[in-house]
Amino acid sequence: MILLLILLPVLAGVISFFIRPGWMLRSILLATAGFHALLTGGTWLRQPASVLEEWLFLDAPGRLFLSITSLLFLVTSVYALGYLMREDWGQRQDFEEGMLFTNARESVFVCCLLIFLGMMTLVTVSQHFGLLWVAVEATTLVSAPLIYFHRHVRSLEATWKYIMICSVGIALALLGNFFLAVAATTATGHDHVPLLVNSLVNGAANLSRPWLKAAFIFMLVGYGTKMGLAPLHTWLPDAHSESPSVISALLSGALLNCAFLAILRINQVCIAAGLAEYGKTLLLGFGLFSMLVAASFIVKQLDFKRLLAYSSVEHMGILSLAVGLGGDGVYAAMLHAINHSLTKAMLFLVAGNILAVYHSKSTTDIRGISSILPINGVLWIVGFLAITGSPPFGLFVSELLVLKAALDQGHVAIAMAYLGLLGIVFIGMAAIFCRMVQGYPAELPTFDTSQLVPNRTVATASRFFHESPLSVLPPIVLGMLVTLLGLFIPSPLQQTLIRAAATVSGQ
Amino acid sequence: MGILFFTSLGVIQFSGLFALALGRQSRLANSVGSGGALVGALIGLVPAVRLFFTGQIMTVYRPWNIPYGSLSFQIDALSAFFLLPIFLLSAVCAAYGAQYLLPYRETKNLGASWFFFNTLVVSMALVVTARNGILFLMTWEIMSLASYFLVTFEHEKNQVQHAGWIYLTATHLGTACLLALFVLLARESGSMDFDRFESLRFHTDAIAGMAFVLALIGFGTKAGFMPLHVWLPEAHPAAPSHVSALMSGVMIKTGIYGLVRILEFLTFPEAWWGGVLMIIGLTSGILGVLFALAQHDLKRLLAYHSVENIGIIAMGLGLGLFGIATRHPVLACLGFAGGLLHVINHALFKGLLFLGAGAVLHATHTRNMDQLGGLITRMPWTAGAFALGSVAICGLPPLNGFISEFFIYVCSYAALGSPDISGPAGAGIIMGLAMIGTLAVACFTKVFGVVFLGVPRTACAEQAHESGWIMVVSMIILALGCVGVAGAAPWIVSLMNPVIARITGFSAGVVHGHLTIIQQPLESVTRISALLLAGIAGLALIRHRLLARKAVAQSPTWDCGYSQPTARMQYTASSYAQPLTRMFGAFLQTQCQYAAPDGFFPQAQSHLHTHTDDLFTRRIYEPVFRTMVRLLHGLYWMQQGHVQVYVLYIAITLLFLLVWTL
Amino acid sequence: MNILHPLLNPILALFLAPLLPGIINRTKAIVAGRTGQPLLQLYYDLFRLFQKSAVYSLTVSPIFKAGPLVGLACIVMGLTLVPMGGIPSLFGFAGDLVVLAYLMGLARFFTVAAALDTGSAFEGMGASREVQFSVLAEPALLLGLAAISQVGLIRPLTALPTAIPLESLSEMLARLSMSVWMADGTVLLLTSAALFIVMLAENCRIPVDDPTTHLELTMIHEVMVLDHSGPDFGMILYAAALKLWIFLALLAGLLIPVRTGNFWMDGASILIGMVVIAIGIGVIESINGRLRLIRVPQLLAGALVLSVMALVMVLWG
Amino acid sequence: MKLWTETLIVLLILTNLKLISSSRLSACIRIVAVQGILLGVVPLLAGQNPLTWRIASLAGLTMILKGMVFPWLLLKAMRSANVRREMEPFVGYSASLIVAAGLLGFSIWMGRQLPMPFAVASPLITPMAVFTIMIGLFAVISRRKAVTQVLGYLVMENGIYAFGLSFAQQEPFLIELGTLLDVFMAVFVMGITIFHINREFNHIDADRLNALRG
Repeated sequence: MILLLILLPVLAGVISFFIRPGWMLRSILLATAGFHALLTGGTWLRQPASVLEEWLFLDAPGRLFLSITSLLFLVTSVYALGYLMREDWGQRQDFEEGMLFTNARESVFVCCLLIFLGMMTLVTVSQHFGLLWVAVEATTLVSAPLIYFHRHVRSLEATWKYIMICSVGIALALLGNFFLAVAATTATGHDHVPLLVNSLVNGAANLSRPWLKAAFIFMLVGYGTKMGLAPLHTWLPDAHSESPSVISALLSGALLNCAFLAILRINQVCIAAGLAEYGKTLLLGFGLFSMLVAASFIVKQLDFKRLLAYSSVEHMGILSLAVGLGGDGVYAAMLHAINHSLTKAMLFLVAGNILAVYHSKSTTDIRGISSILPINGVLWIVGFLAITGSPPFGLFVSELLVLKAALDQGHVAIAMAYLGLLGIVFIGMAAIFCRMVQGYPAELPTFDTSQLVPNRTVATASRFFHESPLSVLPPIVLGMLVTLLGLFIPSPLQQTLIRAAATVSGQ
Repeated sequence: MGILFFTSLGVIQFSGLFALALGRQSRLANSVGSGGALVGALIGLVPAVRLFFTGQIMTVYRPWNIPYGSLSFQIDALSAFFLLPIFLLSAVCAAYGAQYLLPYRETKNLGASWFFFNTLVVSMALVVTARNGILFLMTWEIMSLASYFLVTFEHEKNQVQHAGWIYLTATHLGTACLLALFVLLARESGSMDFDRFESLRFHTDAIAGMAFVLALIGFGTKAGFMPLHVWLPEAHPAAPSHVSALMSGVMIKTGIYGLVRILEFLTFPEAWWGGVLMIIGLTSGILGVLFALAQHDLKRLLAYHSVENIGIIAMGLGLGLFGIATRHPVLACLGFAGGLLHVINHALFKGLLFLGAGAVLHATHTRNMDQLGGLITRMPWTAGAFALGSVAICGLPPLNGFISEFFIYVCSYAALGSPDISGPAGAGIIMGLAMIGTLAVACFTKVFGVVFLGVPRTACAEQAHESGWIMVVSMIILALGCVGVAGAAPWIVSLMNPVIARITGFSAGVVHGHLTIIQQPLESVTRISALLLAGIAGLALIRHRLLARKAVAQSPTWDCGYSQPTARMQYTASSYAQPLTRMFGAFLQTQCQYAAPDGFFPQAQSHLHTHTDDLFTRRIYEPVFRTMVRLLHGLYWMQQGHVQVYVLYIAITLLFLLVWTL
Repeated sequence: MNILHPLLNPILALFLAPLLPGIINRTKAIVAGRTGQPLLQLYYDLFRLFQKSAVYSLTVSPIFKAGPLVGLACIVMGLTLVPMGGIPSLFGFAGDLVVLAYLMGLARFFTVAAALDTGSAFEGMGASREVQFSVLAEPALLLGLAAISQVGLIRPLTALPTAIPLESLSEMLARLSMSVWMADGTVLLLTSAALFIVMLAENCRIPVDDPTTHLELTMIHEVMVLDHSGPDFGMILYAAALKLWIFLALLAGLLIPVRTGNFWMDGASILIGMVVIAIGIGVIESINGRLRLIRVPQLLAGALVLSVMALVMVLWG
Repeated sequence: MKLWTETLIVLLILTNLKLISSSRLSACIRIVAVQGILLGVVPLLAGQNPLTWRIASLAGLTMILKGMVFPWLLLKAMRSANVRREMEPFVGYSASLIVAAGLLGFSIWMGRQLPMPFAVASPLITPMAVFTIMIGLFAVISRRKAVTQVLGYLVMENGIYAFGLSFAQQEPFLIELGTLLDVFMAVFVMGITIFHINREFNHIDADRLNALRG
């Protein structure tokens, strides 16, 4: 079952590389996504057996992150359906700099997307650090063409930075793996503990402390680069702002979590080896610094997709902080990961819709979304409220629990900094989001002029912008899920969350 | 009892949803939304009122699949005391709003507006009944958000957008403190349930003090304690008037509720708590009314008056805290009773005044008082109701505002006799209250005089007309409420026994014993009020007799011989307030733009324009925010676009961590 | 004490109040060496005014007509709360001093509203000044009374008094016997000075306001009632006289420490005191000029400071 | 054995120093090729285990990929981009050497902080690997051309790989192979990107790719 989960998207991806007709590609995409989601759902009913000598095993945190990934992929692939159908495959003009560009081939897009899914699945089920590393590296490589889908200079620049920075980061993580291997080698130099999470946790007492510490640093920095912890996050705003919104949603919602999972795994080993305090300090530091950096870039941010990317940095910071705090914080981190993924994906999808109509990413120029795109306007505001942790959305609960963890552990200064930074982010985002939604656009977006009748007035303009179901339903579904999580956490999920928290905090 | 309560909430919420679903069918959505709110709120009044007669506390507890959450509600005396104005004012504002919003039916989505209005009502009711920290915070924040969307009803105006942002920011920062507060309480008690908080006895003063300060900031932001009040003068003018009335009348009182509820958990208050609250009360009261005096915008002025009245409430609560801390149960009972009674009174007259302001706005399309005048002949009902509200808000007898201030006065005079710190506190409050009272008189004679009396200054005032009957009836109901509370004052005291007992933790008998002290004076006040009204009637009769057989002449106003008086020569709001604004110029810092007439026959138009910004916004918040933005932008160098630099960050991080930890 | 005794003050006031302005004016005339108005001039004026018809401005509303009624009714009700030294007031109760001050506030509200109703710039000007001065006068009044309420109390030495007394004006004033004066004389003098200034301001006397001036630009109270005529104006004048009575009665109660318990003796001493104070006002008016408007708040602030000092002395002295 | 190992280590360090002090790109690529071949020798020398077919094949594959395929790919990219020299790097060549000396010191410090828990061929292997990684990072940071940055990345990978081959041989083959494959893919993807950059911008100056900021 686990193998099927991985191989299904990979194979589908490989097949789709050789297919030309758009409709076939789209149906492969959707079918794979659906089937993958079904399989993932199946893992909730029946625990899949471990395969490859326990290298692949779906434990509670893995299942949690796999489910997020699979769900997001399904939702975004429905959105991608509409997106790909809408996309103009010929040469067209870039709206920012006015140059001509084309898209990558649709088959390349679908192929990479599906392999991307396969690799993320692999990350979630890998119990072996080496394999985990391979999977994370593979996600970087397959997502690069996705970011460079619109073939223009800015996306190219973003792709280059993405590859360069993430590769360097991942290389460091590899060194971390080797350090871990050294740490796991016994004094004779011949016998060693296999690099499986469970084996390492069980044999933690025999691990060499300095090497484990070094391994943790390298993995933290390495995977932290991928996860987007400041100051290693620098690729994130570029890649998110220049890639198609579907991809941004997946990067933010699924990929970052995968890197987070990798950090959790090594942290788990550290805790077992008695280095809990050491790991906590680093995670706390990274968490707070990420929040600070994100906050300072969110305030008066001029590009709303970059804004969302910085918001991801902020939330990765919260996740790191929460795990660093321990106690309730670990549970909160698990819950927060779900909530953040759903909300951020929703926001990116809505951002895609806004971008498609306004042809601008400027937070200062866009006005009156609610007057011409009423559903998207509502979704944009809902997303804003959800991502900033307002009730009744899920992030409220998880962010509150993080605060509780901080105060329970007696970290008053951290709690204050956390609240203060959340407050700054809220203020900054409120200023931007509300202004975007409210009022009327200064001039109507002129993209599909055929849909507009002459003498249109601003007040009646909404009738001429069609909000297609494929573009608004996916974010609506995500929004409803995140609202539901704020009001009620279903029992199976609750149990998995608790077990996941127990696993990653080494109990 | 619980069923009735939840039925009422259900009716309100579902009618809101239904109105939302009706969406563009504005007229229908309008009726459904407001009708549902009206009916639901009236139903909701029943359990609240019944509690005072039966004394039966309603409790509902359900587990909730949210960490530390439980669906736990309770209507006790304190909740019921706040539910009364919430439901009453909601019902009145809903009815009023139905007519008020009709002109917007073409341009606005009224369904959405009513959805948020009804959500606001429901969330307020839930806030004052929630018995679990998570539940409380959720309903609290939903209340804030619903009111935010109501404030931004006319979101196409830049000013409204700005006001909305300020409100959202303020309320969110306040909530942040509340999060910390509840988490702190949960840490001490091990649960988020209020019942567990109650069993908590804070022996560590530091923790209790911290909780008090957090509550003060968190709830104070919503209530509008100075200097946390800055959102009020922005949000209230921006919101539609029935919403302003509801927000100013009851929503900000949920802040008072929260504070009082938290005080109930913190059993052993210290004297400095009372001192802080009292100083806040004095500051809010005096500065609130001063800033009100300097305003030209009718609704902004009323918003500042909310700050003032919250200040009066804070003084009452501060005295109450003093009383508990220094073991003077009389002070505790009278202080809390006065503060809480003022909550209801303020809800009534401020609701009335905002509805009146709305009627004026509806009729003249301007909030600038200097463009109005003479409306009393055009809108007699509105003018009458507004006059009554003005007298009430000034705290003058024979209306309800006086009753609560009387409590606080009596309490302060009583405090004078005590040898400890309560004495000076009482003296401070007497002086503050006296000053607030006279300033309020100055302010409301200005409002009433400039808006309703004299002759119209502009065409928009000239063409004004009386509002629709629903709006008028709504105002009259609130006006009757003001009179009713004043008339029933001696009986209301006994109704407040359980409320005060709940807060102070004294037994009902003790509270009753202390509150009866004021029973007899209140009866006297009522008697004097009645005699006063009779006296006025008698004098009117006498004058009528005296003038009966004589020819009563009419002539233009005596203008000291000037031959061609125009309406523009009347005293304006600004000129009326000028002596006082100059006297307190150090606080108000009114900015003045003045172009003097030049030469014997001035050609260029001369003009004078004064503007009084909020002192705290201008001197504290704006500089602080600017500094924050500048500091945060200090990190902009991080993201300059050079991939080499980005890799350098990775290298530096790595080296730093290695050197630091290895 | 006889149940009828408390009626003394209201009844005397209703009949004798118009005499007080007469006394002041006579004093001023004598000091200035003029013949002056007759002592009973105000009675004649009132009589004439009540006989006359009224002229109303074209712009006014019922508020204008309500102004004098409310003003007079409030002052009359105020009378029932004022004791004459040791003789209790008619309706005294704990906290009645607040009601007294606020009744005057209500009267002010309606007088000012009536002034604004005419739409005249001059009346607006007067109204504006009236409310400005009251902002300082009223705290001075209430704090001064607060100081009195603490004079002569047996203050508990323990930190926890079992009951804190709530008193009426009558009880407060009844306590001010000679012995109390001996003990707390400074406090009472300070308070009296403060109340005296408040009285001057509230009753539009020099140096705050000049009731005899005819320059509208400088007037305060008189300018507010420019448009009232006939019975309305009569009521206003009568109310003003009653208000003066109230303040004089309070001041006399404060300054004359005759508390024999004998009704006639106490009453007479207070009455004499009132006449003396009225003569004093006349003398002050003769030898002082009206202050510039901008200086008036300073005078009133001075009164406020006096009250605060009195209170501080009585609380910590 | 130790002699050979240490000779190899010194050679690797020297290649690193040479790399950051030369301005001609083709020379740099050649140095990296030499480093790749030297790296292929590491598993043959550093391991304690007897030579197995696994290690031999790994060594062969390393030599082929790192010593031939990558340099060839890069040379091709360089030619197509028509760049010959690294002009005005952020850090000059002499300064680079000083920095390199500092990094060498750091690497030796780190080697001392992390003593091997078991017997090894030479205590200098860890410092050498760390130094190579640091030089790689330094090249990425201090050089302008995209090609040079890829070179830097490759050197960094070489360092990691050297470490892995020396000490982590117990780890299954899959990891090593996977590592190699990944590096291969990375370079491949980077090469493609450089090709695109060259096409879109007519230059491959990575530092001029700075439109996205803030």
